[in-house]
Amino acid sequence: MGTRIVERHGNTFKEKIYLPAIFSGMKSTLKHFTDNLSDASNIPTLCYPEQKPTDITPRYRGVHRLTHRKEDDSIACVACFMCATACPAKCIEIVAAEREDGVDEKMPKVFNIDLLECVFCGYCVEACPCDAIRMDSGIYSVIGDKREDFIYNKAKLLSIKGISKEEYSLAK
Amino acid sequence: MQTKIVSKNFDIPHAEMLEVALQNGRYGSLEKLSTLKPQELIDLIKQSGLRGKGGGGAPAGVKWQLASDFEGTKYLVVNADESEPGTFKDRQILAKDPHLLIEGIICTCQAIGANISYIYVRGEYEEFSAILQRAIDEAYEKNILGIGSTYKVDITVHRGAGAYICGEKSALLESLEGNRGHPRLKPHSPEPEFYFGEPTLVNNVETIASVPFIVQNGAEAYRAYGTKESPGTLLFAMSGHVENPGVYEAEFGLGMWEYIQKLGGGVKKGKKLKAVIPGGASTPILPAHLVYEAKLDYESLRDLGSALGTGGMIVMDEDVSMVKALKNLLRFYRHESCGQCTPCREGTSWVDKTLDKFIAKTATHEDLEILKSVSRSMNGKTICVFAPAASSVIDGFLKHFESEFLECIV
Amino acid sequence: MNTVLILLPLVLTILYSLATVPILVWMERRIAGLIQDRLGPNRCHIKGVRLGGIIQSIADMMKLVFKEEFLPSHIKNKFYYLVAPSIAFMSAFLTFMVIPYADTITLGEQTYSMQALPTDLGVLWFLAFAGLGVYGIILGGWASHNKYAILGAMRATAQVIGYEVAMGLSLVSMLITYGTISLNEMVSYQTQSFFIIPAWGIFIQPIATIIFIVTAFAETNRTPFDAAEGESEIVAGYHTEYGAMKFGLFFVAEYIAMAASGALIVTLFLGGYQLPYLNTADLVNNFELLLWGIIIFALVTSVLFLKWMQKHNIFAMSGINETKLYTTLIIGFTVFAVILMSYYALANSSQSAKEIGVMLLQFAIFTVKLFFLHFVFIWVRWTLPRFRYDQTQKLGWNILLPLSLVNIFITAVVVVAGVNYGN
Amino acid sequence: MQNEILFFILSLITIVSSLVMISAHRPIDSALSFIVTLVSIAALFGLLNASFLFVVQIIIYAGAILSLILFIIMFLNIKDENLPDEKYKNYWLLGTSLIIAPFSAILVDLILRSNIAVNAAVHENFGTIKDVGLTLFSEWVLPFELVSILLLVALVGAVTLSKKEV
Amino acid sequence: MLKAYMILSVVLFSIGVVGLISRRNIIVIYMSIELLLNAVNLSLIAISADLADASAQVISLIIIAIAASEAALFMALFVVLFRNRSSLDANLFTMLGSEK
Amino acid sequence: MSFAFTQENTIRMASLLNRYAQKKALSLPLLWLAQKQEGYISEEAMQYISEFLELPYMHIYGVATFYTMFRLQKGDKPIIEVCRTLSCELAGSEEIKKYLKENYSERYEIVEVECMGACSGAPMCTLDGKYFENITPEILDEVLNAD
Amino acid sequence: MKIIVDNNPIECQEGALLIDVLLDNNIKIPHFCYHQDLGADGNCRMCMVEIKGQKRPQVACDTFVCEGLEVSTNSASINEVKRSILELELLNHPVDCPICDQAGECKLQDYYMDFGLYESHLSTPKTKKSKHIDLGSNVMLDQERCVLCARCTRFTTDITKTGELGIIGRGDQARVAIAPGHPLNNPYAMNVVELCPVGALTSKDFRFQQRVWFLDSAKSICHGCSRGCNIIIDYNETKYTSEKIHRFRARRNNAINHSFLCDYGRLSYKELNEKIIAAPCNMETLKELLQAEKKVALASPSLSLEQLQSIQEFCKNYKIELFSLPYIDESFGDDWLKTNDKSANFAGVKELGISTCQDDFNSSFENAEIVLNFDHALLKQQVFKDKTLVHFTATPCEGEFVFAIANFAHENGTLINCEGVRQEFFGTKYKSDAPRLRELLEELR
Repeated sequence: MGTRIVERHGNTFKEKIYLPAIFSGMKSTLKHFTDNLSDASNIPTLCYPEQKPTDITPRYRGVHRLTHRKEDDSIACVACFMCATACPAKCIEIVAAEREDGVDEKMPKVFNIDLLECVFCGYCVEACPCDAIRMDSGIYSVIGDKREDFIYNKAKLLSIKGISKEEYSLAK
Repeated sequence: MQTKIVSKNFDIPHAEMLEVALQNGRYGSLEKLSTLKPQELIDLIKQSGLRGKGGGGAPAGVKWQLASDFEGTKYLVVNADESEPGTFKDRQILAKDPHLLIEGIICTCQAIGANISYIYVRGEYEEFSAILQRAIDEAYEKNILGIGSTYKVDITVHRGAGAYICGEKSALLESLEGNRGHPRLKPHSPEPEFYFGEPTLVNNVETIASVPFIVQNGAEAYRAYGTKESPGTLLFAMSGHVENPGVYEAEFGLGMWEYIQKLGGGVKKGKKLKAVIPGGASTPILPAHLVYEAKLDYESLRDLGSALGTGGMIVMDEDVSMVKALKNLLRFYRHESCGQCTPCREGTSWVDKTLDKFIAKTATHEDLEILKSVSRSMNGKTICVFAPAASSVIDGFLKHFESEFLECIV
Repeated sequence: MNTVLILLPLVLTILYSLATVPILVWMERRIAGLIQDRLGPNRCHIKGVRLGGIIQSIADMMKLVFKEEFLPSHIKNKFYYLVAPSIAFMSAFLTFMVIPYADTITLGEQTYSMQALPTDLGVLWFLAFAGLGVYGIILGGWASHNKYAILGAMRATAQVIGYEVAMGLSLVSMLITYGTISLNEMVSYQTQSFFIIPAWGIFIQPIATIIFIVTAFAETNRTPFDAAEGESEIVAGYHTEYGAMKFGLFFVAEYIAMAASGALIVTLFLGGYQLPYLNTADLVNNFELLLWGIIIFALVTSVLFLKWMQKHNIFAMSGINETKLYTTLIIGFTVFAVILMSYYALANSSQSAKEIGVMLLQFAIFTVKLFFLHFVFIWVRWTLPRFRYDQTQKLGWNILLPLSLVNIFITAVVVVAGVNYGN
Repeated sequence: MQNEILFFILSLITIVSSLVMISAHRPIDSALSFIVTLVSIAALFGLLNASFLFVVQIIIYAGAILSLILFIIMFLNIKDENLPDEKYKNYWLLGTSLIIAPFSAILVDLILRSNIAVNAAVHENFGTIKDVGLTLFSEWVLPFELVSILLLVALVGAVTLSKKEV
Repeated sequence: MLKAYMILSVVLFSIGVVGLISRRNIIVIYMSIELLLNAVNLSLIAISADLADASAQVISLIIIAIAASEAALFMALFVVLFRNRSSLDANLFTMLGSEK
Repeated sequence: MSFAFTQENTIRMASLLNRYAQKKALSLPLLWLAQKQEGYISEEAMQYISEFLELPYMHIYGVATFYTMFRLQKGDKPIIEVCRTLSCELAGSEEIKKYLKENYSERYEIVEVECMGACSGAPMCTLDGKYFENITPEILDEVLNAD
Repeated sequence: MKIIVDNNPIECQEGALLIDVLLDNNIKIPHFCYHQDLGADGNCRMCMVEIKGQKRPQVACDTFVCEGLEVSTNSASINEVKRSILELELLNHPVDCPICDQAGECKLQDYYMDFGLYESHLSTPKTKKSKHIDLGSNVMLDQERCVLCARCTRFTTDITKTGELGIIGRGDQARVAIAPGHPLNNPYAMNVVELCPVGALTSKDFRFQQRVWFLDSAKSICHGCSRGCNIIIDYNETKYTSEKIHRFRARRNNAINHSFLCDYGRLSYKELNEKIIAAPCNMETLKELLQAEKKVALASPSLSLEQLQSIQEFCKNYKIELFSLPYIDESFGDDWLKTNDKSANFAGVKELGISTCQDDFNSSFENAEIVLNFDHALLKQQVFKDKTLVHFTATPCEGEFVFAIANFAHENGTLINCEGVRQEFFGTKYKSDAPRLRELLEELR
């Protein structure tokens, strides 16, 4: 990446009076306006509730989900609190407990995400050392009529599936 | 070719029997001993230039002086825990001439002023410690040892139980105290070892066994053998691909190749020599071209980047895979590390595991780097010299035979 | 009858200014959408009728009106807090009152001015009440007890005070040119023409026009001079703490102020309600010819519009078939209008009818010009970025003020020279 | 009759709001009530056919001066602790009123007794810009120019005063 | 009607005087002064209307202009004084007077 | 199940007691005695030794696990130890080990050990502590089938 | 005497251990096996320093300072040494920090961030050892996480002399363990958790309760007995949970408890978390009650000097006889940290001259109508028919007049221990629900 020296603008009189620049900008916007007015078919707007977006990728940060282990479909989370630590909104509540089935030592007894407080920054996914929390559910709208509806608990988070096919097996 | 000082009686049948031993001049030095004061004895040893024959090659007289000067009940501990692969000379003394050892112990005890002596025999030498025990019992009966004797020396045979590290003197003393054989931290100033807090002299069997000759014949007689820096003889052991493996006593300063040719009968089946490990498994390997130059003394081998160690040579012919050889040695080191300090505990096992990849020919260049870097990490950062020894072995193999390791890299 | 005719302009003005707001909001959204390659709001509907998205504006208005009124608890000066939006609204509303949207008509003996407030003060009235509008902002910002609000209010105040000077001075040069302060007289002045160029303010006083338009943008707090509500820095400026209809009043006031400014610009610089070259008397005298012209124009326009509508009205909603409905309506309305106008064109109508007909035509012309101005306002908004606050002040005091002074000087010299040495 | 009622209402508003103005504790209350006073005085001007003065009053007083005052009040961010501690404000007001009252009473009495009303017929253009302008630029040119100099001086003075270094 | 306007003017003037004397807040003092000017203006306009003479209006126009210049100066003064004393108390501004 | 030394061993224990400066030093000799007596070192034996030496049980346990020659599990088969270190490997201990595993793993427990100090007689193995050097499959057959 | 560390002269005592000097001067020196109260063992090899004149790096825990010693602790070469040793320490460490309670206060983590920061080279399988072993006494062992620093075994052999823990096996199979059938069961066992520099030994009591980086600390003193062991109270309050004390840790004080704490004291934090449900009590009623003739007050000997002083003043004002009786438990004490007197400040009671005579108290108590109980355990569970008991209590208590007061975790104050050492303690940063005793008494004046 080389360095490009850009000359400072506003030196000539034409530039100093701004009006030519303003008018050329206005010309540009007007062209868009008239083009779109005479033929609206090129506008890529989606009619949302009827037409759903089809290009949501796993990188899209939707509602969180908790993944399952490949071996036995049990919860992958070990309640390390990394997500809760990284969370800038402090919207994750975890209560850890001893894991009795011998797969691991620790698991969350309670794992709640308050989606009303969540800012969907994705830090929890970055922080997770076990790939136990993901935001690849593709769910971009969360609906509820009570505050409690937005607090997703462990069971709910485990039940959400990922959108990409290869990870489908992880989500049951 | 052989110079028999210590091994004089080895060929005599039943030399372990007191009668036979007495006939063959054992305990002859005890008369001379009565004429010498302890300090004179130590000076004598100093003059003779006797060096510790357990591998380090430190002047014995200095150690004696230290133990002698320190206040307290003194102990003599004889290190018969020879576990070095390729080394089996002490076993010859124990089995074939135990009375030489007892005689040496009496002399040494006299010199440092000790009455109690322990012989720490490695656990595997069950047979030989039994022979030794019998000899000691005989000596007690004949009042050579014990309260009734002139020098009132008590000897106890203490059996180890299979730990190479107990050959290290501080670990040996720990073991003798009834603990796990963990080496102790090194002292900051010259001082003797301590057994239950009392000053203790720890010497190798062969060192002690050399003492009667010096006492009997004087320092100059001993100095007549060997080189200036390394006077006397050493029981050189030979194993591996030689026609006649065994223990042969020889003067210091003999040519190594000459020695192998003449006493060992050359490389087995007339094959070409590839390398020799000169002094037990903990010394860096010497490739053939260096073997032809090497002389059997401490200084010469040090200059060649190896060490004389205990003088137990392992000869390898042209068919030997050096990777396998190193793996074998590192397996030994991993197995025998006491696990006290980190570099040794983790380093040996890591190298051993990495060498598995070389054996399986799945190694990468990174693995070779690991060998080198771990060897660096182990060197000079541990309590005892076990890890540095392992490190020098790895370095030796990698220095001279790196091409063979490179061949194992995918 | 008399009272009705006097009150008619008033009522019309109120309706006019209020009815423009939802349309302006709709225009703002749709034009913004089209400029940015989007569609803009087009889904809100009543039984499938969307009117191109205007229903959305109506829905928003309904929402603002019916939303729960609440007072943030931290507000101490409840009276000022509540009175601020109404001040803003009222002053914006009052400025609109003096705009003439048609020539004075004479029905029988009586003449009727087509202004809500038939005053000769004209421009001065506008200045006076445009200046009062700032109190709404000051009070709103101050009473909100919120640092963003007060910052916005201070910015707005400083801006309005600063630009009012330049605006007044640019008006002075127009007054010198027109030789009157009455808006009606100004409009009639602009029916003249020099050679083929109509004597519109924009052609005879371009500098004053630019200054006025710029200051009008600033006075109404429109982009690029909307630092007062710069949402990237100070949330929403002075109305941060307002909600529901209190906010609605501010919102409406802003659009009415914009409409008033636009109307004044039309009146001062774009020939007002007049067509170029044609004064009212000409129009009244050639009324039939005019009607035929309009009939042809109406037919052409409706056919073009119909085609365009049918091409673009593609997202079908449940309920009524919209395209069909619109087609029917457009055809029906055109046919009705054409028949009506043909009747008047064929029948020899009375003088009063002609006067009223011309009045309606002028009203339509005024509306078209005004909406063009609105389009410019919106167009500028979605083109230019916001000025930084110091740039705004610098522009106002360092450039526009001296420029307008110079303009006055030149104008005065030219006018005096014209009076003394011309002819 | 219409005019009398309007006058009565407007004078009531004027007096009440000016009383609020002098008695309010916070300057913002004073300023806002003063706006009401000014606007109603402007309305009185309108009632007196002085339409130009009506507009000028609103533009200059209400539009410029008072908004400047409000701006200053906000700009200085005056808090309660910055206000003078006027514990006996109401006593002061009462006392001063008692002192001023006789003079006012005398004046009012004089006005009532005198016979000053002329009730000249007001011509059509009275109070319009043209009328005032013609008077101003014919009879009062000199004061007009003096005032313009005064304004200039005030402008320079204001700028000098508010420089930080003072 | 003239008398009524005059009386109103007197009342406003008195109120202005009371405010001017009894208050210590300089902003209120300033506004009282403005009230005095307005009271005078009112009487002038009333007289002018009564006499049908525009001269009085011109005088009040000039008064308004003076008031405006006064306003500019006062604002500048407020800013300076408040910056230095962070108070609006007129009693504190005695830099030219004797030390308290 | 408690542990006690046999008469003979108790006497040896007593005589050993005189030979060391502190009781603690006896832990190795006593463990040897216990192993001799039972063929392995039982928990009870360690308990007995720790009580006798007044040391924590853990100390004895730690010592017993440090040394490879102590067996903490009871074995039912005689043990053949085959040296696998360098000299013996060079001489072909691998084949010996393979041969033993194939033919004698039922009768004997075959253990690989590190250097036994009989490098001149490589390859070698031990049976019950007795050294057999320079062994070949034939020698092995001979020795192991002797009884 | 002066030595030079990283080109800075440092004052120190002749013959001191170099690592002590470095630690006392807050110079970063990584170490696992060295502990100021356990001494050097020299097995971790982490505290390597470069000493001028020595060609090899030396361990600071086995170097004694002498005049003119020049030490370098952070040169590039020594950092490389530390890095390589750390790499070996971490080699077979299961990086299960997510489930390890030590994460956040783990020395391996700290040193990795300080000196390591390398990519792992390990391409061979890690050595497996046992995990999840219950050692007894609330201690859990994970052998894979162990760095074999032997602090725990040295604690049990050298300090408590019980020797439950030891190292078994050797080489890379060496590991800390208990002998089968001999669990850890001494009354100081939980110290090994705190001693463990890594997560090998964790407390079953604290296990998985909270991540340590969420915890706040307060410097306090254990109120369990009159020894006055210095402790750190670890507590926190989160968005979703109210304030909770999670554990006590020992605070190093060479004069009293070194770095150790008995299990009884360590677990005594639990009663501080108990909520006191007290019926709302009216101050006015209490003031009326205090008008009675015969009143006696009993103050807990565990209250701080400041609290006792204000009680004394209060009693003087209202003419109340004030007593304080010690909590003696003959079976509790031992020859090390525990004492028979389980009251934290009995020496302070004596110093203030508060009557401690049992007989006098008994006779006064017999006659009294009103008995004020300032958090003394003796009267809490008893009911007297003819007397009115007023409790000021920091623990749950039943009765008609119960005033909840803040417990010592929320108080600042001074205690005098059994050896006459005056020590200050500080409370948590959150205010307790209950008012402080002194505030309450202030209100009653």
